[in-house]
Amino acid sequence: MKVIVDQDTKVIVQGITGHQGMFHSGEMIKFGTKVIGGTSPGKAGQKVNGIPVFDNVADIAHLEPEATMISVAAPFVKDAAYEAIDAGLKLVYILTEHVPFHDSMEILYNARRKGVRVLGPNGPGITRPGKCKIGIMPNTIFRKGGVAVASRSGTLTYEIVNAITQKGMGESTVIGLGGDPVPGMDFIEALELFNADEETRKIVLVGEIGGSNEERAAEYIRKNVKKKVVAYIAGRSAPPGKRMGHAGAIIERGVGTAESKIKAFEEAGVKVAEYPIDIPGLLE
Amino acid sequence: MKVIVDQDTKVIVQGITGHQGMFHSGEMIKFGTKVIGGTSPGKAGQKVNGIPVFDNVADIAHLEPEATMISVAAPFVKDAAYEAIDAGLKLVYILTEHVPFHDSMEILYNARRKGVRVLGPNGPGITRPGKCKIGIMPNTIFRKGGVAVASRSGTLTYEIVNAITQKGMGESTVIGLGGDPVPGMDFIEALELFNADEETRKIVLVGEIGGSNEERAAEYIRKNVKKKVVAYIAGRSAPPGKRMGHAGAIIERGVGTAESKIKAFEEAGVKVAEYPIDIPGLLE
Amino acid sequence: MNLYEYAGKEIFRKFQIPVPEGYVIASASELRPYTSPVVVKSQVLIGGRGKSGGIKFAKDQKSLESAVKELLGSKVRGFTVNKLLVEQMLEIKKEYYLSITLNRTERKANLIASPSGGVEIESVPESQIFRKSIDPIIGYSDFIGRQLAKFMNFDAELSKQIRAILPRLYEVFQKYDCELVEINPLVLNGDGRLVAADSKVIIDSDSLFRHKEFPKEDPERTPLELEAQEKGYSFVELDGNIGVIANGAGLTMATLDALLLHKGRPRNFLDLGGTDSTDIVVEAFDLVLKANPKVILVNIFGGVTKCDTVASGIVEAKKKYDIKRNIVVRLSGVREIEGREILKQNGIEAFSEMMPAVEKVVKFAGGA
Amino acid sequence: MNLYEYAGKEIFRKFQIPVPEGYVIASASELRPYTSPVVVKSQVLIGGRGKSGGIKFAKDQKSLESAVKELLGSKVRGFTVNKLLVEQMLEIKKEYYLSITLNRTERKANLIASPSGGVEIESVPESQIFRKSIDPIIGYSDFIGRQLAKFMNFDAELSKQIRAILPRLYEVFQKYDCELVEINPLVLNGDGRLVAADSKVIIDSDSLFRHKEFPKEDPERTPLELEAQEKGYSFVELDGNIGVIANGAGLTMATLDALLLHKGRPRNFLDLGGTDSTDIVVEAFDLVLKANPKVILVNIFGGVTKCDTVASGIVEAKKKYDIKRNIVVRLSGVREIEGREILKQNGIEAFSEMMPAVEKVVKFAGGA
Repeated sequence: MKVIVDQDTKVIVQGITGHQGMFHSGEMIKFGTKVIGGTSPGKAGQKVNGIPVFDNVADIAHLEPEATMISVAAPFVKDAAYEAIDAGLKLVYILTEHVPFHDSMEILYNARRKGVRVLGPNGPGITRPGKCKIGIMPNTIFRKGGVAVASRSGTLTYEIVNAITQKGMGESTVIGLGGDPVPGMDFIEALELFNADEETRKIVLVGEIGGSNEERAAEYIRKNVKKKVVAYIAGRSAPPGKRMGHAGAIIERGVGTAESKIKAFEEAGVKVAEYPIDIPGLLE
Repeated sequence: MKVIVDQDTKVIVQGITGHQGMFHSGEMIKFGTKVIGGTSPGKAGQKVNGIPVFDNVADIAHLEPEATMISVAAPFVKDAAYEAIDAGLKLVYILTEHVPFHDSMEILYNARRKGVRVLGPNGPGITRPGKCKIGIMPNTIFRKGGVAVASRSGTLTYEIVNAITQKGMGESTVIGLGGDPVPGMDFIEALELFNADEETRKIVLVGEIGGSNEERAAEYIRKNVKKKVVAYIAGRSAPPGKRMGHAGAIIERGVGTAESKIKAFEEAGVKVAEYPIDIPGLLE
Repeated sequence: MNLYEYAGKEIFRKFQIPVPEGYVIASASELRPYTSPVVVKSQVLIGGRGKSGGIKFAKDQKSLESAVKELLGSKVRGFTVNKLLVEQMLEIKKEYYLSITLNRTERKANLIASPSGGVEIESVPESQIFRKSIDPIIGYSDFIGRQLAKFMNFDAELSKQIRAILPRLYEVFQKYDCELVEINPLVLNGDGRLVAADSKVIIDSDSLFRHKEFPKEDPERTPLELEAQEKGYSFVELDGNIGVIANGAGLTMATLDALLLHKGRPRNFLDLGGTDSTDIVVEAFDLVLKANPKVILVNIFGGVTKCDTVASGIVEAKKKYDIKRNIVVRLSGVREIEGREILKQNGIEAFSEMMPAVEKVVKFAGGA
Repeated sequence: MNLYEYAGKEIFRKFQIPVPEGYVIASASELRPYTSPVVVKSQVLIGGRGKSGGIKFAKDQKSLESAVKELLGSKVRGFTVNKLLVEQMLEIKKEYYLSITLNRTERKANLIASPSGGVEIESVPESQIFRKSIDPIIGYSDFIGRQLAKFMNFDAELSKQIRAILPRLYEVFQKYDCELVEINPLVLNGDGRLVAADSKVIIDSDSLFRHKEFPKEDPERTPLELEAQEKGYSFVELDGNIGVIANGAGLTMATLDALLLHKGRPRNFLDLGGTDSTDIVVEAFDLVLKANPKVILVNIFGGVTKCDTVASGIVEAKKKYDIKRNIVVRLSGVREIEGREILKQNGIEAFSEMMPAVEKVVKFAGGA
């Protein structure tokens, strides 16, 4: 089943001539992703990793790209997203960090109007071993298999995926939701996809303190998901009110504490790992 | 088939204590429409034509209204429409004239996001003889039958419907699209409904000069509609650039002239009446 | 509502869209001493002012004074010149076209541009026109400007300039409820700057309740049209001899169409609107009589406006204004029998169908 | 970024949200002569100032002077008072609560209000709280204000006032990229006006590129946190004795969690971010050393940031800062073997798994 992307998904990179755009477009190609072009205004005609560079997304539209990775500076992310949506793309993945959340919110609601999915900002993207990678997850940690992962964290995802792979299991789809206050995708949307995907047999959710998405996900699992789900929650040790890197991880008024999330998951039959490394054990 | 509304549609009137709201809510009830309430801030507890008045649409939401007729002054139409959308209503009919088109445009696109249909502004509404009337069309001119009418004009619609009824035919659905530059519904949307409705056997379109909706409708008919369609175009005599009451009826640059519309219709096999009164004859 | 060039440019200036320096005068006494070459532009709401002699150039004090003297109070294509815009002369290197307007079929605003400006945009081939729909909710975003700049073949500097102008132009379009904002020509000046050499701004009249800064006047309308507008009627003067009173814009249009098809010539368009009151009818007669038609046709399909109300209004108007000319009436719809009875008692014959009434009035008017 | 009360009120004033008249002073010399009763409010970013003695009332010149003398330079709940807001005293008839904030689960802003203001809103029962999602595209519309006014049981006059305040408050929320705008209490004053007696405005730090008017300072942060922020690190001081350097916010959080579960006490949170450079690592050590922890734990999962780069950075830092205290390193992921080899050559042992590293560092720190 196609879970957001598959081996035929044509991908472009907005901001391909930047440091990140250059490096990760190369890594994505190595992974097998069909990167068909990139943009960088004023640099049409150049090539990056053998991929042609265009001034505008409209100039690549005839190649029928379906997804974009946006890697431009935060102040320009909104324009880049609207440019992609205007050109008819259906997946907008925003790699950029520090996008104002008012911008993310505007992008998200306008994308929804047009039937476009947003991933990020400030997340590692989506990886489907053997099919397609859009984003910045390290190529080497994956193996094709039946475990789907949705995570609010980046590095922690790699840690957990790596552990899964090293234990001889493999992944069907790994989605980094991003740690921002207004992410384009949340756990429930990921769960809907994983639940419907026949390649996915088990599910891992990597949550964080803050918000109540984990609690809502637990509720959804209780009602709808028969597949095995395990979870990890980062931020147990965070003192109330202190920021922990992700703006998403502020504890407000007792709602969204690690305790409340762990309790919700356990009540939904989801085992919660004490350490990231314990995840593969719980999956067995 | 339910064409936008049917005999079970629960309707409210926003601005029910105004002159228009009072009169037309009464007429709608006489026609058989299920008017279940109205709003007028600060007047909760009153009754108009036996219908209870509430302060806010939210206060009627428990009665599960599906459609609203908005009859408030033009500066307040946008707020009223958003109030209805927020309360979960699915049809917003705007009776009010002189709504700024920037407001109509904003309402329309936000309504679409939420799956809400807009009718008007500045149109006579929708009438389904024997089922439901929302709007201001005179009750007496209708008879249940198989002719569907979509019209950009008000009074002219009555004239034509009356002629159809007097010739012994009857109407399945009559929709007044409104004469404003940004109407909530256009001919194509009406044609889609009429085409799918098994009670509708013949279709009448009443157009006007200005815009190219008639031309697009003709194209749509050529491709999709097997039912008999006849048309009338008002404004043949309008000199270029002169306003004829409806802001919609400005002739710009030769596009949207009566000639171009008549030609488009005739090429699509749609007979165009010289006089409104000729419509029933063309239908036979 | 159309704004004069100078009023449009005042808005542009406020939104930091570059315009030439200049000032407006309504009399020669307001003229400032000559310092550098200027253009003197008649402020009339009609295109082709240049060709019609409404624009003059002055390179010294004397030619400036004579231009002002010549233009003020003159007529340009039928419009009296009451105000002049005196502006620094631009050193025109290139002329572009730029506008934002509503596309009614799309129900979206369109951004339109062309590297061939300064002429009638209709005559520019389609391949030379950049046209982009603006999403009504997202609004203008910079990528649109980049596409436009590329189409126009602008270098980096001009691209930067136009991309500063475009969001502001869209802001004007939105903030002032515009039907159209147009810059034709947008000039590439000798100093390398893009400057709006003209302005055409049309504001949606329905939005004037939130733009109180504009006087309720529309210079494109005749005095009688303005009076009618003030009184709440849709009214347009035409050049025939048959006065028309009808209800509903569509029916009124259909009435004019029917007259035309019968070789009648309407003197006006008057839509009574949807109010049920004799006063509305009486006042409508007042307006139509001021247009002095040979005959008057009243064509009513009774709904909200009831036929008996209209009939009473006609009788009252006939007495009040002592109308001798022929009045042909058609009443149909709600209370048509009562209406026709009222008229009959007052010696006015009323038809129930539209066509006989149209035929009769054309006959009275001497047509067909 | 948190704004001081006075800065929030300046914004309110600009957007015509009523605030008491007043002025800010940073020294006693700026105090204006007493004319009418005033409140002297310590400008510190912490709640409960009143209970902690940070707010004083003055009814004559003498008490005003002594209030200023007492408060300026004092500490309120640990925060030094550098500025005072001297404001006209309100005649409080009633106190309400009002705010707009982001609801992260809904991904929409929420408007929150309560007739029970002036207290901690958390302690108000749910039935006394009005909460309404604001559609991100439609924004605030008057019907929301009407619903709110009804909930608050406002009469027509107060309804009018609050419905003038609400769109402006939402405008502030939008224009300043706020996470929160809060008025607590919103006071019904003796003169019948609603007045914002306090302000709490939190601006999204990520948006500061378009709000250049605000200094890049966050008074809630320690000097070391500010230094780290300036250098681009996510850094939070905590009160333990184990310095932490990790990459990625989630992994860093998980590292702290693991330390805690092993009864270790982290001294800080430091996320290296996603840049692959030895300098970033060296500078991170500089920051952590300034916090003076007993031991340091480096926990890296190599991806964009490669393990050998980090290893080289550690070696460089150890030399540069002559670090004697224990450094425990865990390297895994991209180039982990190369990284561990570099460290080994420099006498630093590196783990490939996280748990043994955590256990070891806790032991060094004297915990568990």
